Amino acid sequence: GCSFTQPGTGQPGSTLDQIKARGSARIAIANEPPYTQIKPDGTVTGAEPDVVAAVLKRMGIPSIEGVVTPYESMIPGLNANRWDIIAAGLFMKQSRCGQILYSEPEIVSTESFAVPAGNPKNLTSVASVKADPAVKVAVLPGGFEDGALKTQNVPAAQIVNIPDGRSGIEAVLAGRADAFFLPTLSLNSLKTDGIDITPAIKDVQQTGSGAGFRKTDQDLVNAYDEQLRALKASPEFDEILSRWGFSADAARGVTRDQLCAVAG
Amino acid sequence: MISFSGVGKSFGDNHVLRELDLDVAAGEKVSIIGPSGSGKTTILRLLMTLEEPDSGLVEVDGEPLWDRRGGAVADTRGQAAVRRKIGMVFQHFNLFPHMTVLNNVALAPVQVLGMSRDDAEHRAVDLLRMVGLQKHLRHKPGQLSGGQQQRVAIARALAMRPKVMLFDEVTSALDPELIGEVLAVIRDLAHTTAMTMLLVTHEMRFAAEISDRVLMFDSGAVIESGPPSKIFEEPQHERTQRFLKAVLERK
Amino acid sequence: MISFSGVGKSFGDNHVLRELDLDVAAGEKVSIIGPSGSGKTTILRLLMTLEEPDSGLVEVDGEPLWDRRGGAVADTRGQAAVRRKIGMVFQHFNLFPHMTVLNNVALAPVQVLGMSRDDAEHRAVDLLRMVGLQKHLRHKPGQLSGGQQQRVAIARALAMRPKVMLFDEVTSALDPELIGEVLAVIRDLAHTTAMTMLLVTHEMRFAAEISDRVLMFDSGAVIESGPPSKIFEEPQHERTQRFLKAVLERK
Amino acid sequence: MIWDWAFAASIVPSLLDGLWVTVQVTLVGTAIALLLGLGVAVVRYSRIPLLGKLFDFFVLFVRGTPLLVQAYFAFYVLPNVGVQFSPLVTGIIVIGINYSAYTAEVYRAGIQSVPAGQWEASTALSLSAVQRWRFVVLPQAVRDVVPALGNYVVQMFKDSAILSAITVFELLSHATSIGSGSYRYLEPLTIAGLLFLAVSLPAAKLIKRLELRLAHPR
Amino acid sequence: MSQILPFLPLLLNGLLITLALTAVGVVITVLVAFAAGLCRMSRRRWLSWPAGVFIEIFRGTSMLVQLFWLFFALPFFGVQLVPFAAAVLALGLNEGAYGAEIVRGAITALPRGQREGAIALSLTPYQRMRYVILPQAIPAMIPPFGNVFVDLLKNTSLVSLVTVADLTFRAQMVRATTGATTAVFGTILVLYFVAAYVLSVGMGRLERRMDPGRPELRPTLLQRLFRRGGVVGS
Ligand SMILES: Nc1ncnc2c1ncn2[C@@H]1O[C@H](COP(=O)(O)OP(=O)(O)OP(=O)(O)O)[C@@H](O)[C@H]1O
Ligand SMILES: Nc1ncnc2c1ncn2[C@@H]1O[C@H](COP(=O)(O)OP(=O)(O)OP(=O)(O)O)[C@@H](O)[C@H]1O
Ligand SMILES: [Mg+2]
Ligand SMILES: [Mg+2]
Repeated sequence: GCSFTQPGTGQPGSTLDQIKARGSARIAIANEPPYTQIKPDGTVTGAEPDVVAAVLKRMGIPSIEGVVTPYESMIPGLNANRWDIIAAGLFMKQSRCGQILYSEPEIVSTESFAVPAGNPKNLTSVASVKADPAVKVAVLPGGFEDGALKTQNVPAAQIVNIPDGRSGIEAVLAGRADAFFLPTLSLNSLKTDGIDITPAIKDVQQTGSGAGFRKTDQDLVNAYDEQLRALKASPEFDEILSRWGFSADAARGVTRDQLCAVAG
Repeated sequence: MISFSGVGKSFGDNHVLRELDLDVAAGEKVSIIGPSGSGKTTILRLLMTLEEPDSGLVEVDGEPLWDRRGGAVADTRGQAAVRRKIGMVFQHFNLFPHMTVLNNVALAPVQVLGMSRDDAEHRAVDLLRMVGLQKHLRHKPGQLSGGQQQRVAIARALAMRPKVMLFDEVTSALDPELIGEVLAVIRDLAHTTAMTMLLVTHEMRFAAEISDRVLMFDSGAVIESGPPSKIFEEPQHERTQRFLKAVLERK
Repeated sequence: MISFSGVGKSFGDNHVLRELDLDVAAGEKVSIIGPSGSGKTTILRLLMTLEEPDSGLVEVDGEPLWDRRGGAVADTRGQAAVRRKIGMVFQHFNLFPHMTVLNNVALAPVQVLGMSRDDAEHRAVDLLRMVGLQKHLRHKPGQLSGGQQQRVAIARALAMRPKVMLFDEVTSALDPELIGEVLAVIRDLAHTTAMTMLLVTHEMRFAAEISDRVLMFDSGAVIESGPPSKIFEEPQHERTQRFLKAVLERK
Repeated sequence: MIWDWAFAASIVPSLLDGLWVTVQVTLVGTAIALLLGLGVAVVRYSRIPLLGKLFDFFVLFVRGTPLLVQAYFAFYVLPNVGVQFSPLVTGIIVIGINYSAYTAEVYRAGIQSVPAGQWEASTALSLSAVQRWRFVVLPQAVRDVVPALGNYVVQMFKDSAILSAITVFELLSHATSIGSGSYRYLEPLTIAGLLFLAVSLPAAKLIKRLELRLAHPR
Repeated sequence: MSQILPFLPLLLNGLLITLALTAVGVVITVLVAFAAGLCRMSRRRWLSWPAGVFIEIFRGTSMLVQLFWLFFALPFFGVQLVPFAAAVLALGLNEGAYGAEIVRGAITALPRGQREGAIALSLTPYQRMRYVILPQAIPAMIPPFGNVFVDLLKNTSLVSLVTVADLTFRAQMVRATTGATTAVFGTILVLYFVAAYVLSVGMGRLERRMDPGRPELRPTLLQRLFRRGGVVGS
């Protein structure tokens, strides 16, 4: 298990060569359905991993190996060569696009609040959160929502960190937070009694994710994008995304450059 | 003042006391002598409720301290009140090393008798003056000689105004030249107070001088008893003769 | 066989040996006596390389063990070979408690001399028979009396076939009734072997009996030296007279 | 250059904030551990029938299970049964209780080292059970074990990093959170490690000194 | 509880990883402890000084920080360890630093006469260590090492925070999937407790077996059959 390659330099052999030789790529996921999910038997699935697997297959790489990790360590872990690709539904935004390379968009989604049934504090937008300093919103530290609140200057005192999706729902049920801010589809899959999911929040920009790569792996991204374009043109793409509740056309309708321009 | 009737005590197979009967009148000064392991310390420890008898009755000042007649489970209600009438001085002093001499003496009067701190300290100072230690009030026991520590221990016991004082070989752990100062304090107590006193000792001359009565102990029973003149000068029992001979020779 | 010339040794400010000169001939039995702290043990420990001298030269069997003439840094090459000629018996035995008696004696011959296990054990059994312990081969030191342990220690040292044997108050840690058995073994060695022997002891009668020469030590110097009859019966030096008087009275 | 000095300097203030939280957790946790551990030790030593056995098991169980899992248990399960605390409070309570099992053992050693004569003298002076503990036994027992307790305080200081897993925002959380914003882990983690050293090394030295002083008074 | 039954194999698999981490960790701990402890005691500065620095650093910082560092920072220096190796190394180095002090303590606690007795027999430094010092010091190390091993077992749970799929990691996964929080954490608390208990009982046994003052056992039948001839019974 110990190789003394300089991470980031891609020597000896670039990541592309390595994963081709291995026939397998390590992908970082967060176990947050429907974006990513790890089954009890260890198989990795979810919208993004399924897309990544399909693309890699077209590239001649038959298998993927999932590593579950918190959002906050995804990019540091990628740079530390802990995994080869981030396939966790890590949304594109300016700062991230500056640190890693993204493929073209693979999924596009909306954001919602999970709130106690009946939405007692009537939270429907980031503005409504800022309006009442007593409101507390739970987020995954390092997640897109965390950044979205911070770029809109929501005070730190109103932000509650929780380690994973399940804990976020529990925090709302337990009253530790008034709302839990997450992609709509993720919330739908976590929904339990006593929880309502608000319609998509308007005052955060629409966003989406692609696979994330190290900056030194431009060759891998190029090869990947080529096969991704082919996949997106095929009905297989519709089949994968609809399986997890996403819209394939929405993903076809945006570009990496658009999403990378999202503030945050 | 003190009465043992039919008291038995064993440690495992070792029957230390067997059906012991013993009476001590109020104000009487009694010395207990006897070979090692004969049960002398055990008697004092029963009185101090540091051990529990297996059978029999122990009364102090007319009140039951231990009632295990017929081997019944001891009823220990009221025991604390009876014990409060008794003070004890140990062979190894057992002073509290983390407190000053003054606090050692004043602690129990404040905590147990509920005296005010001032009153308790006044009494403590008086008692410490009596044992000749007024200069050491603020010292810790570790800074004193063995003889001084033992005198503090006596003052500490006296501070509770006991009716009965127990002394268990209080000079055995002392260097020979320090024994005198401790004995002087006890002699003074014996001659000037009306306290009942029970002394376990190997200091025969001292016992003769201060006791009203001497008890010779062997194997957990009183084998001979009488005024010091009788016991020391014309012991009847062969065991007593042998014991005294051995002790006096050793000196 | 042994020669100290101009040897000095201090521990901090404490100058234990000052310019010591001392020669011991091959086969000579020498006893060293003197008051506590005079440096007797230090001499033996220098020979055993347990201490390093500050200055001077120590030779054994014509080869240098320590050469610090002019305070030079000691050259310790070849030291191991010289030390192998010396055996030592300590006051506190220093047996290895985790090994059987047999292994204690056989360890060094196997490991250091490279003997076969069988040969070493045979020699060990012979030596243990000589010191009267053939029955205890498989016992651990903890199961033996002090006198028996010390006899094992002697056998252990002898197993290395030393030319020189050092004994440092080998009976001081023993109960009086066990001293005899150990002295008997040493007496036997002294009378039947040609080994050079250096004995630090307070057993004056024993020293007189087995030594060719007695050295009186004080403050790190030999202040008197001669055959036992001379030293013990007509000591010249006032310090020797005083020392012998004190030792003999204590008995 | 792997190491970015300017970045390293810029994150120090934030990490110091984290260190301050860690120190607070340690201080309050210490208070809990010292008091609760004392209670557990006294009850166990007094052989109070049911409670004593219960506390025996408590000590065994707490010492036999990981702090991280205990923290998870408290963090995720307690709210289900209606116990509501912030992560910080939960973390402090968990680490305090965890260490009380260790301090209880330390106190026990201290209590055992108080000579029997001290208990007997207390009886001879008719002190009640409470008075005996309060004035005679504990002052002596605790004094001897202060260094051992101190070592556990330092240990707790280091272990408090584990509470980052239940989102207590202490030193390590600050470091990883800087990592999530800047996507660099090397500097924040290294500086966090150095800050831990900067506190625990002098503390350990201090305890060593104390130990020597207690062992050789005056 | 019934919710998590289907996931029991997953948890047991995690337990296996935990036990494997512990087992390998114990080996590394012991190796590191002896290496660092013996170097620390060396008279040679260039051995004792680095050992001292190593011990202070690993005892002075959080195990978790060390783990994160080995996992996320070390790769930048060109050393890429697989997660299991990084985890086991962090555990072994950390507990080994504590173990080093145990080794040193046990050796310095031996009476000085043992070393001197060995010197007087001309044993070399290696032979002294091998035949005289260690056989006596090791039994004294067993009880404190028992505590270190239990600590190690418990600390394996921290590797779940750096993506190693041990028992705690699996528990988090099952919890995220089923929401059966109480049952999952209750179960693994018991599993850890049982493992720690068994470990400490085992160490207790070992301690009694290794008591150095213990009288020599009668040779077993096997030993009698295979021992070369010699002095037995002479
Ligand atoms: N706690 C105990 N457990 C077991 N045996 C005890 C205990 N206390 C005392 N004994 C035994 O009881 C017997 C009497 O002891 P006791 O101390 O009363 O003798 P003593 O007459 O005071 O002797 P000494 O002159 O040596 O003090 C002794 O055989 C002693 O070994
Ligand atoms: N390792 C040491 N460190 C410091 N001082 C030492 C050491 N070893 C011996 N000394 C001192 O050296 C002096 C001589 O000691 P040595 O043991 O040689 O005396 P000795 O003649 O054998 O006395 P004894 O009859 O008491 O054994 C003593 O003052 C002693 O305190
Ligand atoms: Mg007695
Ligand atoms: Mg000497």
